[in-house]
Amino acid sequence: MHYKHRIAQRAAREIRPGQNINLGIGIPTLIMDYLPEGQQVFVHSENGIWGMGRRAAPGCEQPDLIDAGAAYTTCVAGAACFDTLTSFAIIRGGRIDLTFLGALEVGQNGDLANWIIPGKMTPGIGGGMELAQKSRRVVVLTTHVNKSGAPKILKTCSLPLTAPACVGLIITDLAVIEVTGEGLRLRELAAGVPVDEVVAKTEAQLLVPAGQLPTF
Amino acid sequence: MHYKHRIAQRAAREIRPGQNINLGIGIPTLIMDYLPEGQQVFVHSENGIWGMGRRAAPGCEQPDLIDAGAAYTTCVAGAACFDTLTSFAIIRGGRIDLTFLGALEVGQNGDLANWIIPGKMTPGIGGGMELAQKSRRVVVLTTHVNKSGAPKILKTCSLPLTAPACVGLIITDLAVIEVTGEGLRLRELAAGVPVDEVVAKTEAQLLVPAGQLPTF
Amino acid sequence: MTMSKLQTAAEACRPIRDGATLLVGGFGQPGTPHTLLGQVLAQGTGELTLVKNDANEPGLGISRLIEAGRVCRLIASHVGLNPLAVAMSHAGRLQIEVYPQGILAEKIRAGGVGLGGILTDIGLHLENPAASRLVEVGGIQYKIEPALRGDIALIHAERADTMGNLVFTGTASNFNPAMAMAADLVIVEAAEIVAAGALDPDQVHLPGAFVDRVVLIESTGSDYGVLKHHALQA
Amino acid sequence: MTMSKLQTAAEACRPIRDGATLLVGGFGQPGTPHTLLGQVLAQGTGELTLVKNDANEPGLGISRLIEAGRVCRLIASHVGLNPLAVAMSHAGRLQIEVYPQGILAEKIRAGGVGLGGILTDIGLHLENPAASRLVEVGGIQYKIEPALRGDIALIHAERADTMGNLVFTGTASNFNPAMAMAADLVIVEAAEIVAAGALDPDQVHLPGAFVDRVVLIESTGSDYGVLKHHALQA
Repeated sequence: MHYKHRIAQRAAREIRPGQNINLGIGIPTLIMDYLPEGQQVFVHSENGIWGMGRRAAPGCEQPDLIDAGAAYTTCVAGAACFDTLTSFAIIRGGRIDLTFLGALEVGQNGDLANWIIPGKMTPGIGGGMELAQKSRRVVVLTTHVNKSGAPKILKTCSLPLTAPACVGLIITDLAVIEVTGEGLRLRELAAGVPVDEVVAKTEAQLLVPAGQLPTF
Repeated sequence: MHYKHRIAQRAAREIRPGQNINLGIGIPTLIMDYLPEGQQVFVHSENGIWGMGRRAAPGCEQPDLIDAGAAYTTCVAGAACFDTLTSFAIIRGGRIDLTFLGALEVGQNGDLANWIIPGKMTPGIGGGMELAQKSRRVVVLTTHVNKSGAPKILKTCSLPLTAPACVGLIITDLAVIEVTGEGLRLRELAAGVPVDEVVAKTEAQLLVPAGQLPTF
Repeated sequence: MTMSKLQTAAEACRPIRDGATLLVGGFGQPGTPHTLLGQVLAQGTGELTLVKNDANEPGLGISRLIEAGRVCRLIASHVGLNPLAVAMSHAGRLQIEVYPQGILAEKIRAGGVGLGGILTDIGLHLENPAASRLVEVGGIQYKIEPALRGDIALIHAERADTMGNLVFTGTASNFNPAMAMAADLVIVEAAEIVAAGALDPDQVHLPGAFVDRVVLIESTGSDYGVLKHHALQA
Repeated sequence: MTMSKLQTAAEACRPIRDGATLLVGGFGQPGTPHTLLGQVLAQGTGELTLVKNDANEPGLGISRLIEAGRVCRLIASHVGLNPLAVAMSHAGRLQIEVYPQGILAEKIRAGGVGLGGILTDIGLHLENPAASRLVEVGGIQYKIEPALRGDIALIHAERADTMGNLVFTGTASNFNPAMAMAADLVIVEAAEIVAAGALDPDQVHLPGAFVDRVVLIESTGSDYGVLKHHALQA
C-alpha cells in the first residue's frame, strides 16, 4: 500500500459516527475511500455541499457538481447544496467536528503552516485558514520530512502560519503524534519504522512513552 | 370618500411601473386598493415577501402567509418568499424604490419621527428605521394635525427621530407638500381646502407657489 | 446504522435549563415553534432570556411563557401586538430590549457565522457619540453591533429530513434560518419529517449541519391555525 | 402591461465600461457566467477590476479576459488552478489581492446588505497590530473588514423567471447569491427562463428585487460541459 493510502486509512479511524468532516486537498481526499461502511458521516465540501459522496464515476459527471479541488463528485442521500456564505457559516460557526489538512510545517504547540512557500507567489489561502482556525479538531496528514529530507515537525514554524495552535493530531508516513499541553507525544509507529528514525526525523522534542507502541 | 382613502389614492399616483415598494402600517396599507391596474409593481413586505398581493379573501387565508401587520395576505405571480435577513438585505441594500410611512412629526428638512411617543413605552421600531433610512424615496402619509389639533409638520421635530432628512413628499388630508433643498413647497390641495388653512395648520415655513394649485 | 436526529419534544427540550438564553423563531404566529414552547412551559423552565422578533400576542407563543413569569428578559424588534408584555415591562417585571428588525437579525447571523459583529449606520443619529462605539470606514461613520448567540435555538420548519435538513414556507421563514445557525444546541420542530434523500439537495433552505435535534409536530391544532381577528370578515 | 427583465447579452452588458469593477460568480467552472464574460470580451471592455473566488483555468472563464490583457486587478481567494494568472502577477501585469474564501464572501455580502463591514478573527495572527484596524468586542480582538461592492455583478443561475427570481443548482451557487446583492447593476444569465408564476415562491433562492437584467444562455457548449481533466478516467 502506498504511504499516502496508509496515512488516509489510519486517518479514517479518527472519525466518529455522525460527525461533520472536511477533507482538504491532497492526501485528505483519499480518506473518502476508507470511510467506515454503514456509518453515517457528513462530508462537507467548502464550495457548497454537506453530504458529499465519492467522485463521480466516468460518464456520470454532472458539470455543476464538483468538490473543492474541482473534481466531479456526487451527493449521498440526505445531502444539501448551498452557497459560499452558508458553507463558511458552517465552518466559522464551529459546526465542522473534524478537518484533515496537509502541512508544510507543524510547530510543537500545534501551529500549522500550509499556504505560503517563501520565494513563490502564494496562490491564496482559499478556505484553509477558516477550516484550520475554526474546526473543532484538526488532524494533519503529511510526509514526515519534506522533499529535501528536512523535518516538517518543528520546534517553531518558520513559515507564515495558516492558524496558530490549531493542530490536535499529526499522521505521517512514519508515525502518529498527538499535540498535548505537555508537547508532542508519539502515539503510534508505521509498521517497520523504529522509534529512533521518527525521533531523528523530528526537529521538535518528542515525548516517547515507555514500552511497545501500536503500529498502523 | 374617507380622508384616509383619499390620501391612499393620491399616494398611489407616486408609484412608477416596475418599482419595488413597501407599505407601512396604517394608511399606507390602503394603497393596495389603488395600485394602477395592469401595471407591474412589486410590493415588498418586510416579514418576507416580494410580490405581495391583496389581503386573503375570507376563508382563503393561509396560516403561514401574513403581512408585516399580521393580516393574512396573498402572493402575485412571480412572487418570492424569504427570511428576515434577505428581506432587510433588500431594504438596506437600497433596492426599495419607494416606501410609504406614517408620521408623528415631520421636520421641514425631511426629518421623520414616527416611533416614540413621550411618556409611553415604545413597542420598538420594527423595520421602520431601516425603511426610512435606506429606501430611495420616502413618502409620508399622515393627518395634517394630531388628535389635539396641533401641527405635525414642524420647523424641528421634538420627538426622537426615526431617520434624519429622509422624507421626500408629505401627503395629508389637506395637502401635498414636497421637501426640497429650499424648504417645504406646497404642491397640491385637497379639494375644497384653502391655502390659508394649510399654512395655519403647518408650523414649518411653507413655500406657496403663485397661482392656482392642483387639487386631489 | 442509519443516523437520525429525530426525538420527542420532551427528549429534545430536556437540556433547556433555568436561566438559559433561547433564540425563538417566528414573526407573529408564522414560524413560531409552538410545540417546543409548549414543552418548555410544561417542564417548568424559568428565568429565561428570550430573543424573538416580537412577543406574539396574549395567550399565544412566547406570551404564554411571559405570562407565566418564566421570562426575565426579552430581546426583540417590536412588541406592539402584545399590550400584556408592554404592561409587564412598565411594571418592571419584564426587561425588554429592542433593536431595528434587520439589525437584530444581522446580530444573530453574525453570532451564527463566527463573526464578532457588524458595522451599521442604522439609527446612528440616536447614538451618543461619547457612549457608543463608532468607527469610520471609507469616510463614513458606523456603529459596532456585537454578535448575539443563544444557548439553545427553538426553530419551526415546514419540513425536515432525519438529517436535519430544513425547508421553510411563506412568511414562516423569518428569523428561523439565522437563529438556527446561532445557538450551541439547535432544536427544530417540523410539520412533516421525511427520510434522508427525500429532499432535493438544491431545495434545502438550511443544511442539517446546523441542526442537532428534530421534533415532529404532533398536534397542529389552533396554535398553527388562522387567527380570526387578523382575517377579513366574510 | 407585463414587465420583463429579459434582454440579449449585448443589450444587458452595454453599460459595462472600461475601468469598471465586476463581481463575477463561480467557484471553478460551476456558476461562472461564461455567456456574459464572452460578451464583455467581445465588446472590448478593458482596465477591469474583477472580484471572483478564483481565476478559472487557462482558456476558461475570466482567464480569457486576463489573457487578453483586459484585467488590471483581481480580488480572489485562490488562483492555484491558473498558473498563467500567477505568472502574469509575477511579471507585474496583473495585481492579485487574496482573502480567506469565506471572508471574501462576507465582505461582498456586507456590501450587498448595507453594512459598513464585519468584525472577524480569521487570520488575526498575520496582522500587524500597528497597521491593522483592530477592535475588542467581549474581550476578544477582531479585525475590521470593510464591505466590498462592485459596479456590476455578472451572475450565473440555473433558472430565472422574467421578474428576475433565481434558482441555483449543485455547487454552481457559490458566490452568486452574495454578489447578486452587492452591485449597482445586476446582470444574470440563466440556462432556463420561465414565466412569472412558474417558480414556487418558497423555492426561489434569490428574489428578483436584487436583479436588473436577465439573459438567456443560448449556447450551452463546451464552456458549460464536463472538463475531462477533472473527471475520473474510464
